[in-house]
Amino acid sequence: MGTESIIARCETLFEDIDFQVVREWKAAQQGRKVVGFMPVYVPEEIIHAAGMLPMGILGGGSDLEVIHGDAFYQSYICRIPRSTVELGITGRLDFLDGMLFPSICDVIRNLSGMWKLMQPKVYARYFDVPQNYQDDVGGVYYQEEMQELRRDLAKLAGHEISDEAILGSIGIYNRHRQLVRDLYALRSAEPWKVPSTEAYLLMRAGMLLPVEEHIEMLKGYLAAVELEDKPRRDNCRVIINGSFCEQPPLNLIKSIEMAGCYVVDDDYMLVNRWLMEEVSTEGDPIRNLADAFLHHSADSAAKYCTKKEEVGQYLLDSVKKNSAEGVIFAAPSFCDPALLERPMLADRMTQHNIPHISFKYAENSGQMQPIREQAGTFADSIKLWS
Amino acid sequence: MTISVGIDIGTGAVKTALFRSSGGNYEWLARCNDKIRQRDPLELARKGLDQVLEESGIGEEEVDYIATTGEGENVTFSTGHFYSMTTHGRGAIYLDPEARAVLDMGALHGRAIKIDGLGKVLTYRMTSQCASGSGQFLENISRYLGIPQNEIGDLSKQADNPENVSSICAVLAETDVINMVSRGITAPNILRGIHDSMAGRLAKLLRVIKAGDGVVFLSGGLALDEGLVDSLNAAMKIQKLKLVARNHPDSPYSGAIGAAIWGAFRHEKLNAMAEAS
Amino acid sequence: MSADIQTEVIKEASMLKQKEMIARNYDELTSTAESGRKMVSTFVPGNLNELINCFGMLNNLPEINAINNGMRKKSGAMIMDAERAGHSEDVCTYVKADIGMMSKGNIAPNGKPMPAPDMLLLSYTGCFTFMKWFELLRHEYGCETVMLQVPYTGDGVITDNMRQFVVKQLKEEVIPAMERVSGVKFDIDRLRENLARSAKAEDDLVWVLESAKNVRSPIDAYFGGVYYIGPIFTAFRGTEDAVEYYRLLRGEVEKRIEQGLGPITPEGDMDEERYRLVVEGPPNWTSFREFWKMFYDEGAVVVASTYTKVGGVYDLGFRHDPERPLESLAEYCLGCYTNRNLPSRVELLEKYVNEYQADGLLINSIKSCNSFSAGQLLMMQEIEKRTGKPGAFIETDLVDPRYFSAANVKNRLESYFQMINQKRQSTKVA
Amino acid sequence: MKCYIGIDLGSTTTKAVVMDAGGEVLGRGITNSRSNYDTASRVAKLEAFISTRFTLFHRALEKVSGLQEAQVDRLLENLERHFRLELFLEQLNDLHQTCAVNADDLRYPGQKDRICAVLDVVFQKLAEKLQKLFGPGVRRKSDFFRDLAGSEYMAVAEEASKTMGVFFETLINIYDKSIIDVENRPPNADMAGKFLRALDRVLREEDLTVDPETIKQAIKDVLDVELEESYVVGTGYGRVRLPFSKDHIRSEILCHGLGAHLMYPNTRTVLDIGGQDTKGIQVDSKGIVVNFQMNDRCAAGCGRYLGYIADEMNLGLHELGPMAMKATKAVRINSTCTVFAGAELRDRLALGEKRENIMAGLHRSIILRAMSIISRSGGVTNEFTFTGGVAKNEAAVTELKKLVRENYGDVKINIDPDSIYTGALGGAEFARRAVEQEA
Ligand SMILES: Nc1ncnc2c1ncn2[C@@H]1O[C@H](COP(=O)(O)OP(=O)(O)O)[C@@H](O)[C@H]1O
Ligand SMILES: Nc1ncnc2c1ncn2[C@@H]1O[C@H](COP(=O)(O)OP(=O)(O)O)[C@@H](O)[C@H]1O
Ligand code: SF4
Ligand code: SF4
Ligand code: SF4
Repeated sequence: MGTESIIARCETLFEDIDFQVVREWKAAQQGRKVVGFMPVYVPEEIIHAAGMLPMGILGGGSDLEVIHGDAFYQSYICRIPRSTVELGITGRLDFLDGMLFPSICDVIRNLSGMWKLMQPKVYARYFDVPQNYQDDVGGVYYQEEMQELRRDLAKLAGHEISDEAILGSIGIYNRHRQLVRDLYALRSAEPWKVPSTEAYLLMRAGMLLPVEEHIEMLKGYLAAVELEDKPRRDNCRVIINGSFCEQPPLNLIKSIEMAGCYVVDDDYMLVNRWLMEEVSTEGDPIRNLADAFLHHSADSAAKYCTKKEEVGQYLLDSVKKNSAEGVIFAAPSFCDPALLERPMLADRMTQHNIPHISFKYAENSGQMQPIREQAGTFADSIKLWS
Repeated sequence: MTISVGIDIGTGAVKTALFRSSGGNYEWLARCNDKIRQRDPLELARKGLDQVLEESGIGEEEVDYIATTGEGENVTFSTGHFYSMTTHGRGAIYLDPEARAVLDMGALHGRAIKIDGLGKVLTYRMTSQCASGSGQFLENISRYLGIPQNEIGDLSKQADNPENVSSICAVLAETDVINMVSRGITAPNILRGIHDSMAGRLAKLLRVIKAGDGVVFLSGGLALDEGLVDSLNAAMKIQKLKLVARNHPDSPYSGAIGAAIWGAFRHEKLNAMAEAS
Repeated sequence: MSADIQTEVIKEASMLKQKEMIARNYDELTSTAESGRKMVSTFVPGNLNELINCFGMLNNLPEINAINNGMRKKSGAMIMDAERAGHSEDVCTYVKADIGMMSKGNIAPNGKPMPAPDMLLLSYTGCFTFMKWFELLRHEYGCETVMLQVPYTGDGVITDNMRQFVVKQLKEEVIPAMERVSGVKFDIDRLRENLARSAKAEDDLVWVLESAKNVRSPIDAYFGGVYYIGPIFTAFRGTEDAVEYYRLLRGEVEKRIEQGLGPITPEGDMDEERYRLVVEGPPNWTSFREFWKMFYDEGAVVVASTYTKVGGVYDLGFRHDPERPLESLAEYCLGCYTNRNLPSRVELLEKYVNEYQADGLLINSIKSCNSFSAGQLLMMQEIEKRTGKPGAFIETDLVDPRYFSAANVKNRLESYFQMINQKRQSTKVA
Repeated sequence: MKCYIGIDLGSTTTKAVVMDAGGEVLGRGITNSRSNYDTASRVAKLEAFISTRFTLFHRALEKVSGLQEAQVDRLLENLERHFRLELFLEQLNDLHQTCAVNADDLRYPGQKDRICAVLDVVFQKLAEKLQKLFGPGVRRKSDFFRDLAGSEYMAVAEEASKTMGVFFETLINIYDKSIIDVENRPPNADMAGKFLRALDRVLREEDLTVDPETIKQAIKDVLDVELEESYVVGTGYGRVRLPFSKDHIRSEILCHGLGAHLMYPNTRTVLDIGGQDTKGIQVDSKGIVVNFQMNDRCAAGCGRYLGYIADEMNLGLHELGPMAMKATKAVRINSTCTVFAGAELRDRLALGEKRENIMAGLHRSIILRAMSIISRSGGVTNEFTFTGGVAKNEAAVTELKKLVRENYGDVKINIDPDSIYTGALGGAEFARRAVEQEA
């Protein structure tokens, strides 16, 4: 299969706000269960090991007409919770057996309680992660949180989740993480070959498909890309930061590239890229997952940074690693974590003479002109004067 | 010698400028400024081009580079497109070599751009999706008050007790203004109030880009509104910005000028690169 | 204006006491250079005043500074300052007011500059913004920063794992850091004494808040309430001063009940009690008086509020406990209002509407605060459904004057009052 | 006779309703809310009293034996035409004079005579042209003098300016300035005289089977009835600006709720989309508001939005709906900011979307927002009523019906041509109750 047909499939998945593919997966075998989760991170391995499908829920995108969702949120709250509520109320998520609300911000945290009130029959859990990275403090707490989750899921599944099963799942997710890293590396090396929208759509498919299927898809794409030739444009190289929760509309991602920027790294949907290294498949799986989280998880605004000097280090590293020429801070409107973090990151970039700009969006932003103008001027300035 | 044309397609008008340049000397040969008034901007762009060609007596085949800016990405006959902050920065330097920041005050957005002595854009900031305090808003109010736009500035300068315009929303502010009129507040005081509130926002943009000190060049449609210029200077003083706001009779052309100059620059650079290889 | 109002109103002893306590506290804070005392900056919800006090350190609360600046109409300029420095319009204005205050020289209400904190104690309770707030402050001050993560009670219960996690952090991170900064060795008995005093004051506070169950309430549990909770939420919990303040206050309220008086307002005793409301959400500080007036002018009394529970939900029975010092500190943190999940918040409000015989629930939704605000519309629906009483929704902000539209708020309040009225009349007729 | 009056001071229009002691509506009046709410409510009241007279005329003429129902209707229709024409010409003349005065301005040194000469020609032509608007059976585009005079003035002035050598801009400026003054001047008081003069003209034209004097007497009798302002209740956006004392003011929410209840006793949900706010109101079986929601501090998606669009496209407000109805699909419009509406529109046009389809998208987006507000206030339970100026827009109405059905099933949806008066109607009823129920 060529990239085109792979991407076409991804696009269909992306646009389908009824999640047919997940419904089909569930219907294919009796007793199958699906657990939804929101940004930014949950240990999918445990869900997978329970024989369930972890499904990433990233709001309703730009095409969902939100009618009831607005009834639950004031205008100064970001959009992802309202479109998620809309999905729930309109029955588009009626196949879910459980829903996880990770620790990321007050909005999603409170949504966990709303879900409990609105959908009392569905298992809903606020999933906490430690902001203390000592093995015997935060680590112990986190392991117990995961054990609780494991017990809950076992109840939901109707059977125990064995250590072996989780270790097996970790192995599969390790392969998956490697492929995602490969995709990002390829795009960074030859961005004209992997347009932003393609990389993005591929990743989005991974939020819905079973991991095994997505592994094949990624392999297929990576193989196909090698065979194709795409023209290289005179674009500058940038990193997108701040879009780890509510997603920008596809048009925005497209607009940035159109305006002259190759995106060489991003933090869209960190979920798949949260644990940055292989997780050990030996010993106590829960402990391994905890270790990986404490010591090798990606930095983002949703995490506490223990030391002043470490704030923004990950972004600097990425700029270096990907030879980026600038950083675009693109955060959802009213996104507290991203917007509070931004001044610190911007400061850090300025200190290192890395050009940066920032703007806000919503998942349903319609007007791309200001975005193009800002990204375009940014690209102009890098191109004309460097 | 390079002949280049810059076309700036804005929300309210299409501006066109034709330049002849050689070795860093730029000569402005022809210009055209056409209000859009519900016409197709792309057609007006073509019209503008034709008009500057006619005015300068230069044939289209002699033009080396046609650069669009503003909303001109879709113009089919252009050689290249520069984004508007790039061009306003350069245009500003052409019109006022002392400028180190540009404030582009358009119908819907305000933009603050920090530049160096060569017109290079250092940083910039735009107003957001909400239209409070936009030029459009001022336009609506003046229409409501029955005051032609070119008189706003003078009237505003006559204010003795500017009225605070509080609401954030442009539409709700409109109602504020209605109430002011019914409370007997004079037009100058209302206009000045609006100018002050706009200026406050614009000055804030300048603060955000850390414009430093020196001259802020005003470009865009509102640049010639002296009342706003006054308010802006006052607001900058309040916000402790050591800047002086300055405009130029040709301020509205900054984008087109910048586009033409960058077009010429790019043309020469591309030529040099072609020769080198 | 407040000056001439003051002449009409007799200040009660408790008010004078409180004023004196606050003034003294600011004087202490601004004279650390001379006294050599160390200062800890920390937050109201889940603050560890008893513990800080054990090390002889002073407690500085940035939210309270922001509130002060809000009431003095200084916050607007500070927020603008912060926004110009690159902070987003969308984020919590407490943070921006604080950062703006710093850029304006960190002047305390007594006119003297606040010293830089010696320690940032990030007791991260019920709100993610706190975490970034102190990261931002650390960015500026570069002083020792300790994170005390208080897990959110997502299922509405405090689990052993949560309690142990907090206790462990106290033992292994917070206390050692305090010893390091203050140079004082931790003395658990001193902590126990402080906690015993806390519990005493808490008893009286609960009594006062519950006095609003009287129909013809002697207090306003929101506008007045913010004064009443002052000492217990801030730098005084665990001190003899606080015990004394609440003793005085309780005496005064007892007297008001005997005399059949309503709440005190800035314009004297309130006349008739026409509406009894439960309020959810923090008040607006920049137009606090104006906002309050919209209530007492209409005879509306707030009989219970959740804002007065952000620094501890004492009326559900929690008390600081000298027998279990660290555990009870942990439970205190875990139990603060915004650390409770939404269903528990709804239950609490339902209880208030019923037990305080309220006419309805009013939500003051705060633009700044997602922790409070996200989900409030659902809360309102639930309360209406469960109690059959009407709800109303207004939107303001904490300390950003741009988001207080008096006309808008008034319009909604008036409509709400008229609605309650109309409803009453129709039930009377029927 | 006792009259109870409700005045709804909206942000765009001011409405008045006159009610009798029995709760029957006698008259309705509307005017645009201009810079001066005092005048606006005076004019609205005046209009409502005019309309009251017509109701009373009708009642009186019905009793005249020998007159058929159809005859009465025609008679009154013609009476209204002539009456309106006289009012109109009076105002047009006022405008002419005011323009002439304003032409003597420092900005146009020494040009006064020339300008006045042009003005004479322009107004001459205007009067001729506009008279036709009051011909039999002609539907006028708007009820407001400003709109009627304005659109023609532009056309006529442009023509005249070309031939007579005065700047068009100058004529516009003078007009803009003068129209405000004229609008804020209430018509001169002699209403009875105007009615009688109009009646004379009608009677001259008509070929009647009844003695004209009988009719004249009936009309005169009605004119002699004193319409007493027994109690006035003010509501709406501008209510606090008026010299209404507190007990004469009601919240517009309650008024809308009650007004809708009076029109449709079974209604439980009311949606009102006005110039700058959108309200979702739930009422009980007695018309008492049990819940309400309004748009928050952003005016996105309100009636004013349509106004901006209309201006942007150089269309009249009435033309938007019909244009949207011709759409083949609705283009998705996401940013509903009133001011950005124009920009979004241009964006879409530039992308090659059809005007009709964009228009449909714009209407849909307004209604989507309204649906959220309804949902916020508690959804649609029983009969649904749509009020406010936007209810006059058929595209908005169609979209709303569709969405209500999709989300709440097959509920009855009420839309009354007089729904713009809902708030004022509620106000009048409150006024009536204040007096009649006290007693
Ligand atoms: N401790 C308190 N308890 C209850 N109400 C209080 C208390 N302190 C102040 N108030 C109320 O707030 C009003 C203003 O108090 P204060 O802050 O002292 O005002 P000012 O700063 O104008 O002197 C008082 O008149 C009173 O109604
Ligand atoms: N004839 C009409 N056709 C379509 N829309 C109309 C018409 N008349 C008024 N409107 C719409 O109604 C809005 C005004 O509604 P209205 O209820 O009068 O508002 P308010 O009460 O705020 O004055 C206008 O902004 C316009 O969008
Ligand atoms: S977009 Fe930001 S504020 Fe909104 S839910 Fe996500 S992390 Fe929270
Ligand atoms: S507040 Fe007003 S100006 Fe801003 S987006 Fe809303 S309608 Fe537009
Ligand atoms: S978001 Fe709310 S709880 Fe958090 S700091 Fe701001 S006001 Fe306080």
